[in-house]
Amino acid sequence: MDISALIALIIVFIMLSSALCVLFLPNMIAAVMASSVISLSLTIIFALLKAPDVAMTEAAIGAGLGSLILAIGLKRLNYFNIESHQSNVSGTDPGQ
Amino acid sequence: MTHFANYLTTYLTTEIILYTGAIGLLVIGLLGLLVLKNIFRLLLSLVIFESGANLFLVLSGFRANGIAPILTSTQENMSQLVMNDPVPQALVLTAIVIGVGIQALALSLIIKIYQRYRTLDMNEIHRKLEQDIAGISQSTPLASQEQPLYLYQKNSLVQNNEGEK
Amino acid sequence: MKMLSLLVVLPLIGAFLIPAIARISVSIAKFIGPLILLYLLSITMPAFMELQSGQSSAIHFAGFLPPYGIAFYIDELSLLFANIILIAFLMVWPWNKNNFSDNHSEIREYSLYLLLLAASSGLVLSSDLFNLYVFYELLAVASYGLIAKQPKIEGIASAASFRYLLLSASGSVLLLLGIALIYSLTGTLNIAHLSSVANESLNTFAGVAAFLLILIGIGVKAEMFPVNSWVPEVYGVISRPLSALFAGLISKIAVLFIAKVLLMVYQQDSILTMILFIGVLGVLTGELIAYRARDMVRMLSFSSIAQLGLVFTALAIPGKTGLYIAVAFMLHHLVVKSALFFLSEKMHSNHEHLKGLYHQSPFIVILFIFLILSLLGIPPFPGFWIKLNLVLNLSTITYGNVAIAIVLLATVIEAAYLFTLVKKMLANDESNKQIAYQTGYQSSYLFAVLLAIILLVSTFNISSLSKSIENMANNTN
Amino acid sequence: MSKFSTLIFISGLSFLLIVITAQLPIAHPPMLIGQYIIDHAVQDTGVTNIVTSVVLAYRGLDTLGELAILFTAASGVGLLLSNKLNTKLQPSTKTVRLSNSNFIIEHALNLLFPLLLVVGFYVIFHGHLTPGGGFQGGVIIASAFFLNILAKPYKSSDSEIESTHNNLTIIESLSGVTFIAIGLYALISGHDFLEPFLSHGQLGSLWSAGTLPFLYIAVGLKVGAELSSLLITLYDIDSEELTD
Repeated sequence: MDISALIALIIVFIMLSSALCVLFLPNMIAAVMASSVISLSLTIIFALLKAPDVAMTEAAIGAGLGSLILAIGLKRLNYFNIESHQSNVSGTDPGQ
Repeated sequence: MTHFANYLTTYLTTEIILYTGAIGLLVIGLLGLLVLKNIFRLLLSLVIFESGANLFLVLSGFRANGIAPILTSTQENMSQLVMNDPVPQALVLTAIVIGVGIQALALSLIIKIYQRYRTLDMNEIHRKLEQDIAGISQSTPLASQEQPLYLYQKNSLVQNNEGEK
Repeated sequence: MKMLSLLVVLPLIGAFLIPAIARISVSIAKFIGPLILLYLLSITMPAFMELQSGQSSAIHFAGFLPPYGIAFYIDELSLLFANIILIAFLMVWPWNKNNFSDNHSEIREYSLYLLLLAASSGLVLSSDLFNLYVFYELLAVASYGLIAKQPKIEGIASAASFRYLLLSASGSVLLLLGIALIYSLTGTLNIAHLSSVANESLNTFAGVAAFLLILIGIGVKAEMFPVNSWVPEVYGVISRPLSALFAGLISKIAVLFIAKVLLMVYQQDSILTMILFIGVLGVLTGELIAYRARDMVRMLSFSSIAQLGLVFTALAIPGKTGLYIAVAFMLHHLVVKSALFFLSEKMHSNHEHLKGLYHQSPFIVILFIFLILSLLGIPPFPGFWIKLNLVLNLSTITYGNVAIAIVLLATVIEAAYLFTLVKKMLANDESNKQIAYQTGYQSSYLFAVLLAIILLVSTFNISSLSKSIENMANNTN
Repeated sequence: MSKFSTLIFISGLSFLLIVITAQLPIAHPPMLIGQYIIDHAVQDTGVTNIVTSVVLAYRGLDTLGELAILFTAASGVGLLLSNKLNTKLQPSTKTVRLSNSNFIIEHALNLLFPLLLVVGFYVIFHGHLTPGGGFQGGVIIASAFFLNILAKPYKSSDSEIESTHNNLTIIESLSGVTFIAIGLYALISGHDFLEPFLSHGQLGSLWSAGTLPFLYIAVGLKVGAELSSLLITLYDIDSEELTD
């Protein structure tokens, strides 16, 4: 097994486990972070596949902008609190 | 043991592993779309689903021992080069940008839904939506009035935890 | 001919410009859309008239020949649909609506309409799979925005739009996956080029799976059987002219996409049988749910699902005959269903409240009866001849007899609920008179009358019309 | 029970996908059009990054459609979240902006902002030579401007935000129109829409590849302006609903 296959194996493992995290982690911020991890792993995979343009796009748009948009969404839906996973309580100040 | 290692080296090539990854993303994304109830998480599953398709598309242009489709000054003979297919890469570039546009639009729809229904649970939203549509058809079509948003909010400032199960 | 690429480009430039011009003058920005529509009509109409029967040509982009670059194929069918799109957009253009309290939203709505127009024209003309995907996505994204922005019921409309978005975007991913499969099997995206390599590369299990993925993906917009749960919700919240556009035009464009791929690339028996089953199931479920509906819009939307099921059933007939019947069905349904949606603006939505409409406004009821008679397929209206043709041709294919039985059964069900409704309208119920009749937009009423006149004229010219459609289908490459 | 059936469905689907994948020519794609493009792209368009030639020349119409989709999404977000009506009806919601910024963030930003802009424009200008291009550079520029708003939220007043929106709209429109106008010029002068003109220049130099760099600059500006306006609309704290 050559080195690139080994890297691919590790990255795919990380990617798939964080995909499951996105679905089942109770905390929404963690879920969004996990989806950003998926994008980062995809970036590495695209680089492995000799597709530098796609890797750059995925890094800038998927990992950067996409996660930013989702994070703003969390804030506006009042999910932006780290402690309680029973988040989304109306009446709390999102900025706290 | 060596037999097993040989087996791995022969069949577990990079492409096979990455195809597994793409199929895994597709399956997990679809699983999320089918079983989850929270609409924000549904959006996240949709993003995963899209990533799987993108990875699949890039893999369709991958060649064994191919290099990136970019000329550099060190390459001498053009015709000797084995380059990866540039077309799928360009297509994925397009698909990624389209994906982020849909993501933003979906998010603003979620915010709008949350303002109206105060919940993120898909089943509940579906139920209330059916009621509301029935209500629209009962009243006269052009004069259908939604309760103004600011009134609605004041009346329903109740604690709700329905969004997350 | 090259100027026909403006059909896509000009609406886009208009859509980009409108927000900027609105900063200077709102009233100028309002006229950009109609001006573009009229100008495009003045290009497309002559092109359609001048196009000889059987003649077709291609528009290349960026100076590269078709398999390598993107190309539009121009033939009679695509030009006919391009014309229909322009006329339909002229009809549903939000001429004098003052629904929005601020200009800002109104201007953005004009942009969205133009983007929808560009996407529709692109979908009809383009012959490159990925380019079709891009236009399909543009169509989808523009329609999410248009559905969600309904004045006064914004929250409800957003919920309907989001449920539609989830289904439609998942469908788009499947479509992309199908395209990826086709690309990895064949290495090309041009449909004409694909048809030349289909026999050796796409005749496998993976090739059929790719078609299935594409079918499910586009099926969402085409109101195809398993993926049409969005239809009643969306049509329940959007305005009637917009419903007319979606049910009448947009679904047909999606079917045309499927027909292109099916006819050019996949003519295998297994796939045709599958399409037949999907179509027949769509007809049956649509009519059964429409039978139980107690609401005008709901009834119309489920009957539209059933009618598109008929179109799919027609596509299951192999070769050009299938395309001919499908196109005839599409044109017929386009006219009738749009007219019904336009007309429904004048009626109360609830069936119980429609009692005694005849005594309030007899002309509307007569118009309604005329339209549904053709929809049902009662002789001598055009719907009858198309259904007859369908049944005759279905008898020649495998499982055709089952399909005929189900189609006839569905027609009976349809007749049952439509005539019950008509009976209610004709009833003499004094108490309901004031409610049944609505004062909708006069323009909608006018368009309904116009479409009914088109239907009436085509009733008298049915033989020449069917001949020209048949020619058109045969000349499609 | 329904979860069980979902699991069966999903496992069946993954099995099917694996079967399909096994039939694909893995790592040896047929490349009917890909090989031609690799062989001819340099003579045809004069770029060294062949992906750019596909994005802007061979499949330029896709890119136009993609810009239109991004524009549509931004319009849709603006249409949905422009809460001008709401804020008028809700006099109780105050317009005090949350100031969760501090000295360090602000000054780090002052250092970072020009750097980000330079990187963004570098990526755009070298799109035809190296990986990257209008989309990636546009996102970097958008993030630079958005960081500015994140770090100094209380410093921007309503009128400033309004004028930012105005400027962004105009940049958005003009860059989109520029892209189409370059294409239309070719159409009017008797070629195909979007056909590259101007000379190819010295292969590998910054001023080469004819009109393609100009197209990428237009793409970059449009993407940057659109994403900035999208982010600003989404982030608009004024219309934050649950602050009472």
